[in-house]
Amino acid sequence: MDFSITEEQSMLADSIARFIDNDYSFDKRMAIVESDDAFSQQVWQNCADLGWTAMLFSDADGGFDGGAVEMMLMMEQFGRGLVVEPFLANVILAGGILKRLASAEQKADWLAGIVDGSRQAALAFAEPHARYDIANIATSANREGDQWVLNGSKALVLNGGAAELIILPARTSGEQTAQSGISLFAIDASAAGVTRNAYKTVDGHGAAEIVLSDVKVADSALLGKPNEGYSALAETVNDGTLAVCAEAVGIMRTMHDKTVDYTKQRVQFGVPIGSFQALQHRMVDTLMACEQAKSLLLRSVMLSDAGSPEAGAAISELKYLIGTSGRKVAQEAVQIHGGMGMTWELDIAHFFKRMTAIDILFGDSDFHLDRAAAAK
Amino acid sequence: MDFSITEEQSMLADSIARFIDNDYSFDKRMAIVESDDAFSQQVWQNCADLGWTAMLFSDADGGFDGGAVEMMLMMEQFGRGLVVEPFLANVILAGGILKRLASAEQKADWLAGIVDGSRQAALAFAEPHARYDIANIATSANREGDQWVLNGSKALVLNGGAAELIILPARTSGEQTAQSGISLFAIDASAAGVTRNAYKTVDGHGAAEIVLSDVKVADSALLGKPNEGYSALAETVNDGTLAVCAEAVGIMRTMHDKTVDYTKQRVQFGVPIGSFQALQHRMVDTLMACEQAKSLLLRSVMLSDAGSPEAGAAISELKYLIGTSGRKVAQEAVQIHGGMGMTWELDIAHFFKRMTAIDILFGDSDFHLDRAAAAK
Amino acid sequence: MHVNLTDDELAFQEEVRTFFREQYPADIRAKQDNGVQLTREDYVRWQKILHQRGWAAINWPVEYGGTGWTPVQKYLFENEIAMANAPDMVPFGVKMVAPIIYTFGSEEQKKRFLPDTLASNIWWCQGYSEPGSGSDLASLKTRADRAGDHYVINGTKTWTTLGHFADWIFCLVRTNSDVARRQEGISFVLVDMQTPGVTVRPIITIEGEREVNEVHFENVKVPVENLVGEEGKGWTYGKLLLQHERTNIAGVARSKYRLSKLREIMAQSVHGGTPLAENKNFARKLAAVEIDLQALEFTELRTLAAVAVGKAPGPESSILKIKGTEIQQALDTLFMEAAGYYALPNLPQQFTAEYPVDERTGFGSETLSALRYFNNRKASIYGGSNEIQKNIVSKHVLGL
Amino acid sequence: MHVNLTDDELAFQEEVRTFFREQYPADIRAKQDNGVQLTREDYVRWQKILHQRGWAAINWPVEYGGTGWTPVQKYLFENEIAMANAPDMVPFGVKMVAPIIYTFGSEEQKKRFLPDTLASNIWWCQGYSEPGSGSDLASLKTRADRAGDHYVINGTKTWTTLGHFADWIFCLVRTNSDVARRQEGISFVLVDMQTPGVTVRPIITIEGEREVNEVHFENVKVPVENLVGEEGKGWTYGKLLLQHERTNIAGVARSKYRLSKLREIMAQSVHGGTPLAENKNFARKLAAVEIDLQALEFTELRTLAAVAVGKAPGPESSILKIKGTEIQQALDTLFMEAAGYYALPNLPQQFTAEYPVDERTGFGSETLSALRYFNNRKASIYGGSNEIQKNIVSKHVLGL
Repeated sequence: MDFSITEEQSMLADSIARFIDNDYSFDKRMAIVESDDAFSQQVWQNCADLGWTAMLFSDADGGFDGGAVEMMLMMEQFGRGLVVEPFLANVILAGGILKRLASAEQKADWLAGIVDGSRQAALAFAEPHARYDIANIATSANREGDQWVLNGSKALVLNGGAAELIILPARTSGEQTAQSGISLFAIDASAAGVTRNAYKTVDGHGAAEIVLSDVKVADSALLGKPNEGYSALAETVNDGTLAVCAEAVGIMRTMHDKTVDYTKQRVQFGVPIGSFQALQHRMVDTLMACEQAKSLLLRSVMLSDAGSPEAGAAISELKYLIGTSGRKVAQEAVQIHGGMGMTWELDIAHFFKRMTAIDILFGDSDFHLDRAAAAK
Repeated sequence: MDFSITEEQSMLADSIARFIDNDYSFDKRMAIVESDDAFSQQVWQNCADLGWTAMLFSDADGGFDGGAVEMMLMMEQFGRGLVVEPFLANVILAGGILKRLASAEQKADWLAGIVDGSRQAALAFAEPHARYDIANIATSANREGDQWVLNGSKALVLNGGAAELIILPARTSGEQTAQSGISLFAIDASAAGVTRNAYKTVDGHGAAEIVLSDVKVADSALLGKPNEGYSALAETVNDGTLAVCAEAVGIMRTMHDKTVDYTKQRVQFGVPIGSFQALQHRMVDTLMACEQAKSLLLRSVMLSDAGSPEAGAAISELKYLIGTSGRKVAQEAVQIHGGMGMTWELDIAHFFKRMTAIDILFGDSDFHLDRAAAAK
Repeated sequence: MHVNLTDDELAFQEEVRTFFREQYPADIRAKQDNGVQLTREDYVRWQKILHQRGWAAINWPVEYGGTGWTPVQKYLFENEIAMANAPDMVPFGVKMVAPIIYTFGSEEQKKRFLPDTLASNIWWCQGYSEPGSGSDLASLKTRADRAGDHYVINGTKTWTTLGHFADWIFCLVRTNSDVARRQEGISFVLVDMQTPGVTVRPIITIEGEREVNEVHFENVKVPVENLVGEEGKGWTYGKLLLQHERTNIAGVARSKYRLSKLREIMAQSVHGGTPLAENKNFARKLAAVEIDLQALEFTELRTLAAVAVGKAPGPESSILKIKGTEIQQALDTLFMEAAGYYALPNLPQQFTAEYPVDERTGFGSETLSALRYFNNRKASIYGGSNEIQKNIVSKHVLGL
Repeated sequence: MHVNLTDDELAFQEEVRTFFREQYPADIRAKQDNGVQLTREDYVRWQKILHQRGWAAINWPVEYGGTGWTPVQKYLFENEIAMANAPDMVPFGVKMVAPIIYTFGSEEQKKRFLPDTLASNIWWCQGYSEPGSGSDLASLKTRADRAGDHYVINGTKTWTTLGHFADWIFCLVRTNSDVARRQEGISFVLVDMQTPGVTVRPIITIEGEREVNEVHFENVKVPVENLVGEEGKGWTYGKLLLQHERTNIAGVARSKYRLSKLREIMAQSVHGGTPLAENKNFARKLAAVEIDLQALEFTELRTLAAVAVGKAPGPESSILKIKGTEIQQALDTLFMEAAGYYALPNLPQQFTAEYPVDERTGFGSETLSALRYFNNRKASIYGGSNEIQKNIVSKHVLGL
């Protein structure tokens, strides 16, 4: 058991921290959020140039063999900087499916562009009726001649507006909620029959609702074997869940620190409000929440990197803790900032919104507590 | 809608309050708890002489026609005084079954002694395997000739050690958890085949485990019609639940007040600890818990007296609130009293234990929240 | 002690219900039901309808146009307005400044302001908080210096709700800095928003909307007859006003309405999915909030009953404020959790009146649940933060 | 960064596990499993077994008889002792006074006390709190007045855990009242409990047992050589000691064991009833506590790792104390809820070794759950109440 990180890992974290501090000010971030795509192509290219888009892929896939530790270090910093660029959608979700299932040819076509930052992609893991159950897939893929015909609806496709490539699970057999019978396809976002309703989310990220009406694709669009896509989908969504948890830990810590600082500056009744014991004790509670979340994050990261069979349940446990304690930290930060915490101009409000969105993404704390309890 | 009480009701509350203040000191109460029966015959006779044992029975049954309001006023005071005399067991539980089901002859035999305080009785509503489900009755009553033969076990029979008369539900037909098929019997506690293991509860009340082995009784022991005892049982247990909730409101308020007083007296760091804002805010929380509990108690009492069909669900809602907020008030009282709150010699510890026992009696807050949610 | 309504009360309830059914404009109701922001004109039109019926100011003394209703009637009215999902009276005039004017104002002020406030001819806003004076309101710095028959006002007020709609603002200002207790130097002044030197600047809040403002005063000349009551007594008047604000802020009837809507959503099968009602854990959480709300309803009724027999609404109103806003925020959270992924799209424009219903993303106006959750974090901050309320209860109720 | 144990660590774990399987006396284990209070002799016998193996004082420096183990080894040892349900070392000697003696004591004191403490020949107790000095420990009034080569001690110590078993008591006493900061007048003194003038009176606690005591000092003569370190430095030494106490107090391994027992109970069908495991809500509550505990285990491991690279256990230990006791008390509550009605009978006598198992009321030692719940409310009070811990963290970690 060892909590230390390598020098390379330390350098990675430092380089992202420098980027956040020097090149990703809150004002710049807010300008990016206002832009059409809700992210900056230039920032994205910068991330690629620094090797970050390649970090989590294998050497064979053109990457740097990073694991869960590297992912954690990156996402914590992205959380601290409220980065909206689609690292989750491109690298972890779309890239996660492709690195697991794509053939050499498919990788050359699609994965290479994700690794080098030149292609925008998305994974459509949610459907409108399904809430958080990724196995509940009504989108159908039927065989017609040598083609697949896809019909269905996908909800909240992260990066779905900007993506050129949409990866999606569709049902090729089985009951609507069965894990078997799910197949994964990669389709061109501009293919005939694809309708996208792109929008921004409440936390300033890009997303889309996508409707598929008789979208016809060849066998070359199928990733892996038919009917056997679920485990790659579940593993990838687990990766995504772990990633947003790491991001959340960065956010929680930042909100807590900013709140403590604010109470040292803000004077009411002739004294800094940080001198009020009721607030002090609540900030100790949020500090403990941050420490506990960080601890459970490390546990999940270590279990993931060790390939432990407990990793999946550990991630649900983590997501539950992040959901409940992250909500608490965020609400306390706004409350203690008072009216200022409610304003668009202060970063606290935007950390609050991102924290809230993360609670919902990939299933809320109730959903994951059920999963954790069922795994016992 | 009217929250005022009558002059008679006000006098009743005052007379019990005077009794508590003048004749039921904490030291006296603790001496009673140490005694064999865990209650005082003399105090009980005193209660009877003052008409309190008769208060909740109808004029026809020799009582004073008191309703839920009178019951609430009495139990709140009994809570404030930590009274251990078996008002709940005799009057509300055993008396509650008898007033609903007993024939004129049975009332003369059994109820009269409860009304005038001369007889100790108990209702054996719980069975060892059943947790809080009063319909889950495995105790059997089988017909043999002109007799009933009873076999089974009863758990936590309040007042079960001192009781001369045991009223108990037994199954005469149906599945083990069915509401139909339950019959109520009144048996002599010294009857052949009755084994009692009497003990005190953690909060100083008397109780017993009771085993019935081929206990033979005549038809005259049957209360009401065979197989149709459930509704009287449920109504009576609802009454008991409402009663302990009223007692709990008295306890909560007393613990809160004593805690506030303590923080005004106890000096640490050169100031009364009541000047610490973190404690102040927590005591505001406990005050709000007391007020909310009192409000919901009034609601249940008014609905009960109005004979509303919502009364049963309202009592579950109340019991849930009492369970959760009473626990909070009690824990905070002990915590804020510090080590002193942990000592046998201070009343706070004993309020704490009674509050805890009430949370469990007739089903804990989880049980009642389920019932409340199911009733929506 | 009983829970039943009398025949008169039942008849009153029916009368109110009928009025809302017949008189509440369908176009405003449609906006309310869809979560569309009302315009200034919407508010004024609806308030004038209430005024015509004599129900614009249910708490005012009868002599100024109030109703003379019993506490139970007021309670029933509040229930019906909530169940009709009709807008409340904008509080700043009828509920906040008017009680100060009819209690402490001159006869001229009463004549000048009360009828027009009652008739919604004047839109008021509130000038209390300042950038440096939030919880510590008494530290306010906006000055009103006497110059002949005028005050000259300089300073900045903030968190001014709907100030961009307002005709007049009532302000706490400092008229004397040379006093033993700083509260004693504060006065209560009425200012016409058209006066030169008054500027209103928007504050955009967390959900991206303009609801509050900063109001700047630069050498604003205000006639001395706009002082209400005595100079230096503004703090006393303002405290009274805040207690009125706090009872209104509990929002029990409104929360009951929202809870009933949440049960409707739970029963639906959204996009063919499983109804949320089958999720026992969610049902338990909702039941727990409902239980707290039922308790608060009775806590409020107990307070009203005490007021009816002559007790002033005192620090107890702080309890209603704290608990009421806790429940509101718990409901906000449950709405958001019920919406699931559909809490996340930020698409307020699709709830404008013109947007076709069948092209909406999500499953109805609950898609606005996250925005409402964000916005309503204010509930525990404004009207005196819940922390300040706890200080008040601790001091004045617990005696600590 | 990795979670795996090395081969050496696995071998160590097996070694410890084997030791507990073979050396931990069955009669003591039976008492522990049944919730029977151990006698003084039980404690001493078991501690001497640990001492023989060299494992009585795992945190001491090797030169005094410590183990020299890595943090991971210590963590594994704590896990095994908990999973065997073996008693911890009584903390007052090995964990509390000994570090003060080997850090600040004289060579004579080290020789006199360390070997006998290690061998459990001396039973120590703690003399810190006083009736008037709880959270505000520095206000303590017990005086030690210098008289020749003695101190004369007068005063009262309270909450003295197992003081009725003790041979020696270590005390914070006031040797100087004439100092700028009252902390500077406090000294650390060792007192033989047999000295004339020392009396021990029981305090019966909420659950009806004697666990703590008041210790009275009336003109108790103590040789000056029983002063540890410098006069007036007692506060500094004591603070250090409290931090040691706090890391021990988290009780992570013990809570893990209890959680596993609770899962066993849940799986059982008690008296033919439905196993509690089928109650989804209870399962959720238990999972939530388990998650918090897993997090705390890693928080503790992170702290240990920091200590291993030379950082002192500082105010962070307060976090372990707060969170650890919150989790203990959450488990106490769940045990009681699991027991249902069988939490209520007050029948500790039926868990004496002689009482026939099949005549017990209830379903096992979980029937003691309410008594344990009551007793363990102390966890958030002693060792510096959780409120004091929050003050410490606020000041020393948050800088407020």
